[in-house]
Amino acid sequence: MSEQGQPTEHAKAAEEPKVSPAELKKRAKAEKQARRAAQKEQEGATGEVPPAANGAHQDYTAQKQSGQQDQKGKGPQAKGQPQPKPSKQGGQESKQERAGPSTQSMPVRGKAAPTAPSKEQPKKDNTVVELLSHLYPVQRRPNLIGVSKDVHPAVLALGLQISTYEICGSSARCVAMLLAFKEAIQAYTTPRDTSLPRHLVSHHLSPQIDYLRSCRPLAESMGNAIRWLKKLIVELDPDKPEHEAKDLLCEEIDRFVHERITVTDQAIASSARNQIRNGSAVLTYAKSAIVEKTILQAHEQGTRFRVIVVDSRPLLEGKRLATSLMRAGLEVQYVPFSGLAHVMKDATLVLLGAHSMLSNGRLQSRVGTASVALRAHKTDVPVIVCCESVKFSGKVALDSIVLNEIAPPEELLLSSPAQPAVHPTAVTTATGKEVSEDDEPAAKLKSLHDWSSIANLRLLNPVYDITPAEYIRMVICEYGSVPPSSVPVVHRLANEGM
Amino acid sequence: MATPRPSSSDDDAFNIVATYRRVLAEDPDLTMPVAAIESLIVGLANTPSTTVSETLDLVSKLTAQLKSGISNPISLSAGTDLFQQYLISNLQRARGDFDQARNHLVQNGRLFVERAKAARETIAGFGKHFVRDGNTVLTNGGSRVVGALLRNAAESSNGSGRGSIRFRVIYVVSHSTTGNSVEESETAANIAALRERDIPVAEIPPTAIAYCMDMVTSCFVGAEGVVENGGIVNRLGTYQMASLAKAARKPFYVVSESHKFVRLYPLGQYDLGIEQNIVDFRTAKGSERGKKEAASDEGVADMEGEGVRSGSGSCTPGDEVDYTPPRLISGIITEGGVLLPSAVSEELIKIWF
Amino acid sequence: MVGQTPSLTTFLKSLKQNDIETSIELFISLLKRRQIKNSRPCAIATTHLLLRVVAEPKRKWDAQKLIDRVGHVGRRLVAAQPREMAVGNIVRRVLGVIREVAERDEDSLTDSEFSGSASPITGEFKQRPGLPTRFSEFSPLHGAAAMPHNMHSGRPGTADSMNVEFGGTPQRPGLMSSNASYAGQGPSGTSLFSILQHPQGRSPLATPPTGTQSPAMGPSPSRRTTGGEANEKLDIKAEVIDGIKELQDELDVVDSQIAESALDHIHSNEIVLTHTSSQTVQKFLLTAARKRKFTLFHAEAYPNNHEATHATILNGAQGEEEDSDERWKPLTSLGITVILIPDSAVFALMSRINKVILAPHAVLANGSLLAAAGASTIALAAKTHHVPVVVLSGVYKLSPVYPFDTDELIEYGDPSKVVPFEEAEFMNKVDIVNPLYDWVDCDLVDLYITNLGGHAPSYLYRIVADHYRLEDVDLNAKQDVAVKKG
Amino acid sequence: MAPKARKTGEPLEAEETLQAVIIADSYEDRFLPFTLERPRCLLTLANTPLIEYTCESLASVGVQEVFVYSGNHTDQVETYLDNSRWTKDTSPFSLEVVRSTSTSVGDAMRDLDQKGFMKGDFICVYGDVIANIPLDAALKAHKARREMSKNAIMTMVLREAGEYHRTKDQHHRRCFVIDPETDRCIHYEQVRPRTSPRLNIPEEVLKDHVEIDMREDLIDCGIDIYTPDALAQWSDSFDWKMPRQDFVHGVLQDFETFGRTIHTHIVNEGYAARVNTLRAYDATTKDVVSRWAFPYCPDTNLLTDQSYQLQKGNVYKEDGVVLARSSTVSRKSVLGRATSIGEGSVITNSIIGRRCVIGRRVRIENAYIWDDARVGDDAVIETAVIANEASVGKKCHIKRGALVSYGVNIAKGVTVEENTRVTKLKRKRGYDNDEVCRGVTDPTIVGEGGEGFQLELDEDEEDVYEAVLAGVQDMDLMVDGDEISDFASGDEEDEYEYSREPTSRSGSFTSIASDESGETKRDMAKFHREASDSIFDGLQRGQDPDHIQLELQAQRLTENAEDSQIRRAVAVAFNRRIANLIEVGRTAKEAVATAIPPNQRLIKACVKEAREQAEFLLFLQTDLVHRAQGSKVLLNVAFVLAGEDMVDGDGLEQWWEDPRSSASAELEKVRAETKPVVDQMGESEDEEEEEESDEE
Repeated sequence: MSEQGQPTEHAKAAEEPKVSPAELKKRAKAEKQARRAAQKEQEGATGEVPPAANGAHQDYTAQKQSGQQDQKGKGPQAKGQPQPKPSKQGGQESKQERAGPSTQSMPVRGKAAPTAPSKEQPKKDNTVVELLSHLYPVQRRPNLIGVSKDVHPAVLALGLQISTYEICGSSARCVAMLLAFKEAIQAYTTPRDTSLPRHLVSHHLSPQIDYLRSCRPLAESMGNAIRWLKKLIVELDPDKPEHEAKDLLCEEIDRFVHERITVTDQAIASSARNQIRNGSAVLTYAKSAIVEKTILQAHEQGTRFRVIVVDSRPLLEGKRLATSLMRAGLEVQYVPFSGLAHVMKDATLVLLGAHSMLSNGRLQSRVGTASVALRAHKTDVPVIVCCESVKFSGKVALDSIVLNEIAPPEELLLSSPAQPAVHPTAVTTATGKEVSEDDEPAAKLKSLHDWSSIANLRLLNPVYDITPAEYIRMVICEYGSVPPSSVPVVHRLANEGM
Repeated sequence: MATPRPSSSDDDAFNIVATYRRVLAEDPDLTMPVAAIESLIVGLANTPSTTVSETLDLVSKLTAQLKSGISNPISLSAGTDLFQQYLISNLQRARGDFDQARNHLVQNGRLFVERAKAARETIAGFGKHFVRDGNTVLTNGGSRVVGALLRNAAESSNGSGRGSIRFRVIYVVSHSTTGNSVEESETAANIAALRERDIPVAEIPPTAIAYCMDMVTSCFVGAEGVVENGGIVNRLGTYQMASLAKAARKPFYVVSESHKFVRLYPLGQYDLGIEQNIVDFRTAKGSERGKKEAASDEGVADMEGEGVRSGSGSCTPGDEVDYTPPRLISGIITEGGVLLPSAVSEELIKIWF
Repeated sequence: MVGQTPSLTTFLKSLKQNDIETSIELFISLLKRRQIKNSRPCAIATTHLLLRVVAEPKRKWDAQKLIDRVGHVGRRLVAAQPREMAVGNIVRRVLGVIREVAERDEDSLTDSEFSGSASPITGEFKQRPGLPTRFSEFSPLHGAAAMPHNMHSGRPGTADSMNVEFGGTPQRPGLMSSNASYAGQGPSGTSLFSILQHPQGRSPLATPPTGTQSPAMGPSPSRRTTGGEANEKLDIKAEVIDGIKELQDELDVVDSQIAESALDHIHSNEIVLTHTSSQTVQKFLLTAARKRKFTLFHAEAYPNNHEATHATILNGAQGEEEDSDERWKPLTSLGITVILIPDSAVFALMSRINKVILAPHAVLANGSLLAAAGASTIALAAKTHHVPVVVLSGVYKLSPVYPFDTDELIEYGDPSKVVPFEEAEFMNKVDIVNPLYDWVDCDLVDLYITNLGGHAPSYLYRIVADHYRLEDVDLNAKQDVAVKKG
Repeated sequence: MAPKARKTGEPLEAEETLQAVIIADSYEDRFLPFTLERPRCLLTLANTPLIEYTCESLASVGVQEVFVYSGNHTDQVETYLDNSRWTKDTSPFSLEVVRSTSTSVGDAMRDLDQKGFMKGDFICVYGDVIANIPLDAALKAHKARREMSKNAIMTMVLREAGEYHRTKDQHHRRCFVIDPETDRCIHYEQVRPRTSPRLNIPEEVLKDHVEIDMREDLIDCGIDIYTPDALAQWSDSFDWKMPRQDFVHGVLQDFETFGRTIHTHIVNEGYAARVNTLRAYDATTKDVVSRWAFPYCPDTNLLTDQSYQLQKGNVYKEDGVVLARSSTVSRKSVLGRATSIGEGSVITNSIIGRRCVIGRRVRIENAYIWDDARVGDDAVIETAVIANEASVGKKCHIKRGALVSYGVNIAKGVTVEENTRVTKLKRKRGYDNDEVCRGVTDPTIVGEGGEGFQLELDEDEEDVYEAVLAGVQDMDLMVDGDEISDFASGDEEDEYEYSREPTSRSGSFTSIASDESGETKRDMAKFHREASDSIFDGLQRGQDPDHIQLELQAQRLTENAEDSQIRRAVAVAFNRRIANLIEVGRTAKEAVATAIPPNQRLIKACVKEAREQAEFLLFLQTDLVHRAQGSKVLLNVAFVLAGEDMVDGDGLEQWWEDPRSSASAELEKVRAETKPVVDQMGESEDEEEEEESDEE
């Protein structure tokens, strides 16, 4: 079970001697609060989500914890920062550990986030890459001031977590959103002179949605879900008493989550796993909950095969995948993106997750996916995409420039795993930076951390790229396996048909 | 490789074509160009010529006869042209020791043959570096050089030196009903030799090439002639093999002695200057080919001394060739080393300009 | 200095005091320990070392002895770190220089010696091999049967190409033309004639590759020495040293020479992408930046080279030796917009890029190249977007070695660059692969720019050919011969 | 004496040459029986003698002068070095082998002090260190400190690593108390594994220092930088034997009086390891082969006559290896020159020396086979060491952890049991290591016509075998529970021969008892209480299992608990749930049925492999002892678990076999009824069990 992270233990144990019991208690408390909070927002939520969604889902909750902690400034990272000296490597190292495989609970993103706003606001102009200026968010991390008062607290919280990437992965976000909406709906009361179906959407829901959109562009799945929800509401019988209507809505939402996300994973995984045969070498990129599930299932059903995990900066999600697979007892090979060409020779199958499938059969997914698919295509290795139909989209795109998202450049500053303790807290603390400099030839040299102060220097950290359809042999969704060309068909059937 | 067919040669004192056939027959692992050179030398010896110009005339006459006498003169023309060019470049300049030079040629026929064979060994010698442990090699039968190369690799596969090289061979064998025996026996011999040396060999029909291409690591073929642009002329089927290899992104190597470089620049398949009745459209009334007999040799022009040939020049089945363009060739392994196709033309340019 | 970790600089320093054998051993172990790595440092170190070897005091060289000596040292160096091809290249170049010098002595004295009889040996030592060399450079076994035709291959063309190389001394063209006067050879002579050539005194059986070597090594030196003992020995050492010095100069100027052509390749407002940190590329771009505005996307080459890349972007490329502090201006200071991207983002952006500029680790005979890991992915992406890929490579990176098995050329690095050693469980259970180089096939490259100008990959064989002597391509071959002989 | 050294030391500063001492003798015998015939530093790791790595390491940091101390087998060491490149005049440093009668590091040091070789600061390493750490920084820091106060007499170079690291010394938990301000080591202690991690730090230490780090996560491979002064310290106290336990400890003790300080330099890049146990040998080899010690990998060919080439999957082959067509050499293997592998043989994860002859259809896994060994057809060799010139007959089976020493000859068809150590020589009584004599061949071990006998172990050598065993254990075993540290007996320091406590041989998974010792006990109890409570609540309130799971997870993170504890908590919680269902009048069957199936995910989450299942059952069982209808419940639970295949035959089997499940009468009683389930499940799964067992 991936949660029972040995490394965490090490890390912890390693730091045990150093942090005074008092501190310990403090953290314990912090975490407990976090947990409670998490749990509060959780209520019911977990109900729908089976361990299937584990990967994504734990994140989702655990992230809440860290979210809380960040706000309280008590989270482990928060505590890690004020460490003044390199001599504390131990401490830092163990932090590193926590950021390592053991941290399904705190995606690396979490760390990058805090610094983002302060750094960004002032000199946006010279941090933007013109070519992609349209992609930069107007304002990341909306400050709670100025948000319309209609926005429901649950949604507010969610918005924060989404914008800080504590909840990422489009399914997770979608689920989280719907749950938040449930609360919002429950909290809603129809004004006198109008009826719920007419009023709810326009006056109550839309502010929520707008707010969320302002936090981070909505994922395709969220879009679909929202469309579905609106449709549902509008079609409600106006004479239905309000509370019934609301309950109905909530049930419907639960059903939606269950049918369109929870169960589908299962379905997809179980059909995809049959693509894995004895002796095959499955190559996958970054981390996708479905792919992970597929592989694990294939393993459980006794197929003998090995997995090649290709990973890339800055997120290093693949490492988390590799960790959980290795714990499950699979033979795993872990390769940095640069090694792609070498491992592809040995691969017999490429499994990819998706952010969304576009109507022209192209795949939008974690940046780098396209290269992987291309290489596979050139070396004649079949590429299979696992994707729930919720993620199918009506949009089309030709390249990754128009339709994309830019993550905070600070992520790129993350210290490489190569030298963990050299600048482990680098992202967040100035001291971290100095440390990193000390062992470079000239200590006086600028470091990447003052990039924003250097004219003409830009850091660009796109989130997605678009994989041309011809590289994709097969798309597996809960309706079965289809060629990329029939994505629009499925989309109409699944997302517009209802 | 061409085989003797009853020749319709003119009644000369010295019958070059016959000699050529004899030479070939006497020494089975002689290549056609060398055989041609041999026969020319014999010719030179038989007919006393005193002046340079005489000699040259004689040689070109003989060449012409020879070419016209043989159905598919591409390969041998490599030899004859080379010989002529050598004479021209050498005799003309050094008038003083004309006789010496002439004698040198006349006396050393055997030597040349030896060298030619040595060249083959040389190629095999380092060509084997292309065969690595765990490889699967695809080749189409018949080429002696390839045979030698693989044998050589097989011998060195027993852990001597760089450690064991365990490779497998896929032989494309066309059991053409009318197939010519030399060809077949050639292949059979090669295969046997390899199996002797504990190299697993599979025989597949040409139709199966595409099917097994995925398991292949590299392809080796011989060549009847390497043409000016770095492409090759070789037995029918080479072209398709090369194309398939290209499609599957497998390296496709040509193994050939450098004396097989021909001065020929084909623009396409039907531009080889020889008559092949591979495609034979028929109606109830019979073959179309009957009519367009006469107009059958464009592109022959650039093989000098080549007049319009009689219909006799059409290939026997199993003897047809096709042309493989340079873009499909990853490298040409000669006794001199591995050439990119682009280097070939440079070589030829050197002699002819 | 107490406990200073050895490096290129310390090595060069130590060269002065250490005796030669020690220096060689030291260099070898530095190579093995990767304390000297990457083409340029290796090349520099090699030249300096060989300089010492040649200049070895109280040692009288005749050409043959020198060749053997250098060849021997060379073999050891190459064996120590076969994947640092620059070392082998330099060794070959130096051998070339020696033969060069030897031949010049030849001419000064052989005229009298063998008048009519054209022996292959004289041929070989008489002029630098034009055709045959280029003809068989690719051969891992140095030309073999091609050897005999050397004697016919004096072509001014070749001379020129060499002059470019060694800033040709006046007498050389003369030397070339002089061959024509020898009996039994023609200007139009060519390798293809090999089987017809100069038979006298040569048993055909002597033709196989190793055999051919022996006469070259065996009789000839004695012959030559019997010739002009006196005048030869005087200068050969000095001459060779000059040759090597020239080589060193070449290494110094190579980048600037390449950079000169920058403006011919980078137009205004172009969007260029490059990968990892390379002096050559930096200099190239800097030169362009002086005149033109363009935008640079810089992929960081994680995990093996990203720190260096960052440093380059921020503070400009580093100077000659890796541990000197002397740096050039960063591009940004010239108003060039530099955009740092993770390697994974390359495909996403490729559609907007007009040119990809790569710096190889080594360039191979058939026009393919080795470059920092990730390069092939980039090149492939470029190919699919029809973006031209330009490779900047000093001639010293061109290797005559033919890539029989590309996997063998790849070096695998230290996994702890990918996953910290501390992550016990992970490092124990997952096998982590960290290749340092990628092999990029020639058909992914559109243009090579060397210090001699721009070339199509298909023409590269020619450049390679001009720089290495047929006999030197496979250094080990000599060993074989030796073994066979003894 | 020492002061003088210092005086001369001062002016020398300018062109000070960097000196180093290699302690080539280990002064202990963890590598028996091999060390009977060879000094440890000449044993080959990945086909290269250990000392080579050490010298490389020193050369790579620019050492100019090296002294080698060696006790037993000095001649061998000497002859080896004399023929090595290290003594040639091309060697990067001058090397001198110092003969001494030393029986401990301490003696060596004192001897060194007398001889007064050391002009200035010097590096001290063992003859079995593999490290690629650049020491410049450490040296600079050390120098700087010494400038400031001449009392800074020593710097220890330590490598960070997680708490459990395959490369880390598993059986001494070395604990360094460091003042981050000055990098000063202010307290050193070796915690007995599995004893309470309570340090007794003198309170003045706590007083004087604002901030202190306590590090137990460090690999200490004995790379030290001494000042000549330190030597003086050694000389002053004759009873000191070991650099850590005695020297460091001692110096720190009388800090108050002499004010001498010892410092640490903690690196987090590069590689450093000591091959001081067979287990370390195993780990380090893995590191070298999978390139963690880069550039010290086989294909670096440290020795001039080597010619290793790397192939995919970290397979290294030297020139002239002969592989039969049908043989397969898979990942992480090294094959030496002129070794031949017969048809159908499979080599995995193994090192094979030069000129070995491996027969047909042989299976070799995780084995270490040194030069000139021969292995007959159809033999099977599991994780074992086969020394030079040893020969293993046809159809032999060398089991895990066996050590076959030099020239031993195992007759055909013999099975060498786990952890037996076969040798031809044995040591004369008395500890003079060089005195060895031939032992009498024992056919019961090596079979008829074989050569060699089993070397029976004195107490103090026991741990070697444990070490081997431990060496092959995979991470998670090492991680949960300190079994390993238990294995290699927790005595002070391995340079030490005396006072080894007999070792416990507890089974391969965490015993319940082992969870509760000293202070840990309290924490665990706490966690256990909390966890099981919350799970129980969850179950009561019929919460969704995942939710409970998350709750649990969170607690686990806070308490940093181990898998087994989770399992225990879950087990207990379920029992409570069931119990309380029974109270409200359900039958055991119903109760179980209502409690478990809906929440099986919870169990599946933490119970996976057979081992864990067994453990889980064990917990259930022990808990049920004091519950109503315990036996019935257990039966039902077992049945359900098996039915929902949360446990399988293995699990049940293991559990049933496990001594602890039948430790006491009541335990027996409780589980009695469950027998049928076990049996029935058992046979259904026997076959796989077989294969599993020999995969292990």
